[in-house]
Amino acid sequence: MTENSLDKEQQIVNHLVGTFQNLTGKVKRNRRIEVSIEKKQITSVLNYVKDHLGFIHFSHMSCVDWLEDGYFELVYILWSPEQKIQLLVKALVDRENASVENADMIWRQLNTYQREIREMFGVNFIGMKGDKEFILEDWDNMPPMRRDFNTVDYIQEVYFERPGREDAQNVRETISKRTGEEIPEVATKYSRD
Amino acid sequence: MAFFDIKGLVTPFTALKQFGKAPHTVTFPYHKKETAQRYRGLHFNDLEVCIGCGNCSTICMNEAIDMVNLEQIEGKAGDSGLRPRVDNGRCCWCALCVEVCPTGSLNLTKDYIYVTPDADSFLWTPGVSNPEGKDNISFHSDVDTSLSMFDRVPMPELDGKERVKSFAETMLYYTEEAAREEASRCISCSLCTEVCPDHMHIPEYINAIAKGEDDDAIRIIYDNNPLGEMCGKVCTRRCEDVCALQVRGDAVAIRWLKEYAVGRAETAEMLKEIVNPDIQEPNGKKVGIVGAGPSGLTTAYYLALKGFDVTIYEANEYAGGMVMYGIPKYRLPMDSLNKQIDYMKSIGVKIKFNTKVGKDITFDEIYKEHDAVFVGIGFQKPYSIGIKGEDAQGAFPAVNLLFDVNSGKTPDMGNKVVVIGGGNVAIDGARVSRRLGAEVVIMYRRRVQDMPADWEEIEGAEHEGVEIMPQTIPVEIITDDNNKVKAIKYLKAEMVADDKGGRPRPVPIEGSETIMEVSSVIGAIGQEADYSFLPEEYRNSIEINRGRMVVNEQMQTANPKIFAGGDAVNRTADAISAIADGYRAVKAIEKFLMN
Amino acid sequence: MREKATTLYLGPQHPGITGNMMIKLKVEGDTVVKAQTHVGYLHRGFEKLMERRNWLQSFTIVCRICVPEPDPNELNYSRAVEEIEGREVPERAEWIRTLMMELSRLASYLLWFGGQNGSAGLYTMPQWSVGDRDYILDLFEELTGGRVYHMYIWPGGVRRDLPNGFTDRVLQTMDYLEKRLKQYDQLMFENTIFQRRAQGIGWIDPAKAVEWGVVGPPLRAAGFKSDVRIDDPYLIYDQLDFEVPTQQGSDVWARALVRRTEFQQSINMVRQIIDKMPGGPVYNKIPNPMKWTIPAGDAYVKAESARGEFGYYVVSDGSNKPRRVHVKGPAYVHGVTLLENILEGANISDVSFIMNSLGTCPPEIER
Amino acid sequence: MPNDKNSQKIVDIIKNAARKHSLFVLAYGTGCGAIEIPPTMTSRYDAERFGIRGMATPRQADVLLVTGYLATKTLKRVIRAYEQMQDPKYVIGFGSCTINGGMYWDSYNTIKLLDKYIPVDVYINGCMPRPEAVITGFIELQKLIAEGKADGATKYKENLDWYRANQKKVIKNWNMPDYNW
Repeated sequence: MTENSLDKEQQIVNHLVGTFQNLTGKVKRNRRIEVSIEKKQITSVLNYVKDHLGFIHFSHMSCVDWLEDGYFELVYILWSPEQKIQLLVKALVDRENASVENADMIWRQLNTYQREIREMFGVNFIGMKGDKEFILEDWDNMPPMRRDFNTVDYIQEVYFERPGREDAQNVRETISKRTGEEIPEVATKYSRD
Repeated sequence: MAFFDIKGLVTPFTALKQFGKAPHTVTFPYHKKETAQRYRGLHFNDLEVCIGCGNCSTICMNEAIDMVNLEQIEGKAGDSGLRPRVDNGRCCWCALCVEVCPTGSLNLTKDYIYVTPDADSFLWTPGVSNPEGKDNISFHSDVDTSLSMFDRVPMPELDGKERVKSFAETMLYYTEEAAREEASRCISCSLCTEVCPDHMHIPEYINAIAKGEDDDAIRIIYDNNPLGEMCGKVCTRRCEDVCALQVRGDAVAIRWLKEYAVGRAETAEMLKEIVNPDIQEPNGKKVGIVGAGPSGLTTAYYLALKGFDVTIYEANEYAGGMVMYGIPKYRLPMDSLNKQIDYMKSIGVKIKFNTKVGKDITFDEIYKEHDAVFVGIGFQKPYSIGIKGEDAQGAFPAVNLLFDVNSGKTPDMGNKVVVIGGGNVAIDGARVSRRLGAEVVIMYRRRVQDMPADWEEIEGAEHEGVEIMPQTIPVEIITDDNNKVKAIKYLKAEMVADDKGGRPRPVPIEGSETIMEVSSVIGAIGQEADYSFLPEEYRNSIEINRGRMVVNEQMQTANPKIFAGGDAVNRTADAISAIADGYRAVKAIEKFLMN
Repeated sequence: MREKATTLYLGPQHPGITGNMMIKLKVEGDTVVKAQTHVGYLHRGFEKLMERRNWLQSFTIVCRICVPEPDPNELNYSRAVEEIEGREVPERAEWIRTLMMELSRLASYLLWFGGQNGSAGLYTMPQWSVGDRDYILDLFEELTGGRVYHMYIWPGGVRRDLPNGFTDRVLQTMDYLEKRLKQYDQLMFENTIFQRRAQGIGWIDPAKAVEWGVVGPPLRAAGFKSDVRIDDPYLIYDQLDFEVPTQQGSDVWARALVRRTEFQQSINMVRQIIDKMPGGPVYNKIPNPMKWTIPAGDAYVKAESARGEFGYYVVSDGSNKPRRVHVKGPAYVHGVTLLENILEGANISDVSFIMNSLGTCPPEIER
Repeated sequence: MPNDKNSQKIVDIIKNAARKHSLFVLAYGTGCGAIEIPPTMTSRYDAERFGIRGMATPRQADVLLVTGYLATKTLKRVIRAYEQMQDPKYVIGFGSCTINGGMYWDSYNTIKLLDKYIPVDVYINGCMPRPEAVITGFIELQKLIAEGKADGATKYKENLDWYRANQKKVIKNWNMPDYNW
C-alpha cells in the first residue's frame, strides 16, 4: 500500500503540469489531487484525463459563486477507479455573462449538472441541449443560487407569514431599555443578530 | 417454463405460516408505545431556572423561538424577564436550543402529539403550556454534553512565593490567543450590562475581541468608561456574577478581556490614535471638579470631549484618588494608570495637583469661578475599629498603610501583623504587609465564604502565605509601657442562624479569649467622607445624610450648580460606580449648562 | 403495424413512482420509446438555505436532503467540515458512526424490499419489510431521539453516547432480521412471479456503466467490484471484514440479489462493530457555535449509501457560514440520464419496477 | 353543511358516521413526510384498523394528505389533484412546514402557509410526525367529520376567488382546467 507516500499522486500532477500550459496543481492528501485550469481548457483537460489517465468516473460537478471577487468557480470532480484517486479540476469564469463550453459529450450525465448550474447560477453552456427548465418552474427572478439573490426579501414579497408573533422581544433591547443604556454606532455591528 | 409452475404456485402460501401468530401491531391509541429516553418531543422550560438569555432564540435557524414577556415573570438583575416561546409551525425538533441553553432550563419532553384544526394555535410557551412537562423530560443536555463553553481560559499568574518578593503585577493577563478563545465563549446575552453600574457595552466589545477587532473593542469601551484598563484590572465586576455561563460553569472573564483590549494600546499616544475621539469646539463654559478620582476623571474626560473647559483640583501628587493610593501596585501598576490619565490630559483635561481644596484654594473660589462644580471626593477617612488600645503606636488603618506604600514609603510593620476586616482593603493591607516582610493574620468576624472581598483576592492572599482566621472577634489591643502594640486579645465566635431570616450572626463563645503577640494591628472596616473642606453655607445648601451627599438621578445636589458622585454619594463604593456617577453627571451638567 | 406514439405522464401523483417526480413517457402500444425525467417538485433550495445558516445550524438541515436515508448526509457534511477544519474525531465516535451507517443501510434496504415488491404488485412484502424496518427505527429513536431525522452525527463526533443496554437490543434486532431474511427469500427470491418480472428487465450495459456514472448496487450488479467503503475507505471500514458482492446480470434481478447479499453483510458488520467497539469519548467539542469559523478551503467527501456513492462538496471562505454545500446523491445520475436511457424499450408496467431497482430518490436530485 | 353539531339532522349523523370510517387517502407523497406513511399503513401501526387506506387516483380519494412543505411546482399539481377530488374531501396538513413554513421558512421555492392555498381541516405538528401522531390526526379528522365540522371543501367553494388569488400569486403560469363539482 502506498498509503503514506504521495508519489503516485505527485506523478499525475507533474504529468498534467507538463502537458498543459497555465495549469497549476497540487496534492491535497493521499488520493486527493487538485488542478486549476483556464476556462478554455476545460474540455481538453477533461478529455485528456479521461482517455489517458484513467479518470473515467465522473463524480460531481459544482459551481461556487465568489460574488466579491466577481467570478464563478466551476469544479469538476473525477475519480479513477483503477488508481483510486480523486481529481478536482477547477476553472474560473467571469460572473458577467458567464459562459463555458459544453462538455456533456465527454460524460453524458454532465448534461444534468450543467442544466442545473445554468438554471441556478445563470452560467451559459455553449451548445448544450436540454430543456431550459430543470428544477424550477416559471421562475422569473435572478438565478436563485447566485449570492446576490436575497431569499428573505423574496419570501417576504411572495409568501405569507403567520401572524401572532409580533410581541417578540429582543433581549438586548429589553435590557438596554430598562437601564437606559445607549449603544453607540461602533458597537451595534457587534450586537447579537 | 412449464405450464404448471408448482413451486411458484405454492411458495406464496408459505405466508400462511404466519397465520395465528400474534400481530406485532402497535394498537395505538388503545395501546401506547413509550417513546425513548432521549426522544425529542415538545419543549419544556423550567421558568424558575431560565434567565431569559435568549440563546435558544439565536441558535434556532428556523426563527421558531421568540422571547416574550410573561405575566408571572419580572425582570431582575441576571434575568431579562423574557421567556422563550416556540412556534411549533417552525420547530424542526433538532434540539439545538437545548444544547446551547446555558442554564439547562430548556429541555424536550416525551410528548409529541399536537393535533388541532386551528392553524393559529401552534404558539407554544414551554413551561406555561405544559406545566406537567417537568416529569416528562427526555432530551436534555448536562454540563458534559452542552455546547456552552463552561470552562474559563485559565489566567496565568506569578507564583505565590515569587509574588511576595516585590510589588510586581501578580496577574500576567491574557495573550492574544487566550483572549480570543475566552471572548468566543460569550453568548452575547447582555444580562451583564444591566448590573454594571456604568452599563458598559459588554457583549459588543467582547464580540469585537472575538472577531479580532481590538481597536473597535477599545472604542466601544471608551464610549462610557475612560478608565477601561483600570477597570480591567481591579473592577469589582458584578457583571460576572450574572453571566449566563456562571449558572452552570465559569463566568466569562469580562474584566480580564477588558484589560486585554485596552492593554493593546501601550501608550497614551496609541490610545489617542485608536480612540480618535470627536472633540467638539470649546463652548466657553467652565466646570470645576474636586478630586481626581474615577468619578472626577470620568466627568472631566467626557465634558472635555463636549467642549467644556474642565479643571480638576487634586490634593495629592498624582491623579487617581483611591485607585491610585488605595490599591496596591501589584494589582494596578503606576504606568497603566498614568497612561490612561496622560491620554485624558492630551485631549484637554487640566489637573491641578497638590491643590487641596479648603487649604490651597477655597471651595468658594472654585464655586464662583466655574459654571458648575462636580464633587468627587470619595471616602478617605477610615472608621476606627472601636476597641480598647486602638490609638496605640503600631495600630493604624489599612488605607493609611496603602497610602504610604503607594507614595513610595516603606513603613516598619514589625514581624507579625494582624489585619482586622474581610473586605478588599483588608486583603490589600494584608498582602502589602506580606510584601513588607511581615507574617500576616487576617481576623474576620464571619466565615471565609462570607467575606466581601473577591475570591481571587482571598485565594491570592492564601497563596502568598497570609493566614485567615475566620469567626474571630478582636476585643482589645494590649500595649507595652511605651504605648506600643504588643499583643491582641480576641474571642472565637460561632455562627448563629438569624431568626429573622437574615445572614447568620457571629456570637462570641464564652471563655474562648486568646492573646496573640503581634507587632502591628491594621484596621480595615471601612471609610467615610471628609467634608471639612466645605464651608458651612455650602454644606447646608447640599443635603448630607449619614455621611453621604444626597443627589437626584442626575447626580445633582440640592444646590443646582453642584453635582456630586463617587463613593461619597453612592452606596456601593467601588470604582465602576464612581465612573457611572461621573458619566451620568456629564449628561446632567451638559443639560444644565447648555439649555 | 406501427402504432401511433402517445405521451404518457407518469407522476408526480402516481402510486408507483418513488417519491414526488414525473416521467414523461412517449409510448407506442405499451412500449416506451422515449422517457424524460421531470424533477423539481421537492426543490427547497437547501444549498441556498445553508448560505444563511452557520456551520452548526446547517447540520440540522442536511438530513432532510434524502428522506429514506438521512444518515449519509449527516456523515458527509460532518466529515467535510472536519476535513476542512482539521478537527479530530474520537475513535469511539467513528465506530458509532459506522454503526449508524450500517443500521441506516438496513433500514433503507427494508424499505426498498417493500418498494420493489409493491411495484410488482406483491403486497405481502411491503407489509412485512416496512413493519420490520420499524424495529430499526426504534433503535434509532433510542440512540438519537428521532425516528426518521436523527440529527445525530455532527461535526466533531456524535451527539450522545450509546444508551445503556443498547448494544443488546441491536443484536436482538439483528437476530430477528436474519431470521426474517429467510422468510423474505421465500416470499421474494423464490417467488416465480418476482423472478419472471425481474429477470432481463432494466438492463444496463456493463461496458458503459462506469462512464455513465452508475454507482452502488446497480454498478455491482453489472460486475464491478466498486464500493466507496473499499475504494476510498472512511470511518473504520478498513477494520471490518466484509465482501463486496457482485453479479453479472446487470438487470433488476441482479440488483436485487446484490442488495440481498449486502443486507446479510450489513447484519454481520453490525455484529462486528458491536463486538469491537472501543470505549472513550464520543465528541470533540466545537467552540461556541455562533462564533465558530472554519478556515478557508474545500473538500469533496463521499460515502457509500444504500443506493451508491453519496458526495458532498463543501467550500468554506473562512467565515462562520458555509460558502457552498453541494450535494450529489446517487439518484442525480440514476434518476435522470440513466433512467431515461434504460427505460427506452421497456414495458410501461415495468417503469416503476425499474425505477425502484435503481433506488431513485427525487429529494436528493433537486434538494 | 350546518356548522352546529346540535343542529345535525339524523341523516347527516348517519352519513357522517359512514364517511368517517372509510377514509381513502390519496397516494401522493408531496414532501418528506411521505416516509412515515408506509409505517403507518403497514403492519406495525396498521391504519386500516380505522378504515384508512391508500387510493391511487384523486377522483376516488377522500383525504388529501399534504405531507410537509409544498414546492411551488408541486402546489400546482396539488391544487389540481384537490380540485379533481369529489366531495366529501378533506385535507390534512402534515408536519410543521404546512403550518408556518417549518424549517423551509426562508426557502424561495416552498409555500409557507398551506391554508392560504387550499382549506385544511386538521394539522398534525411535528418534523416529522410519528405514526402515532398521524393516527391521532386521523382520529381528530374522524371526530370533526362526525360533528359535521370538517367543511373545508365548502369553504373552498365559497371563497374560491380568495384562494385563486393566493394561488395565482405563486403559480405564475396558470394553464390548468377549471373543474366543476
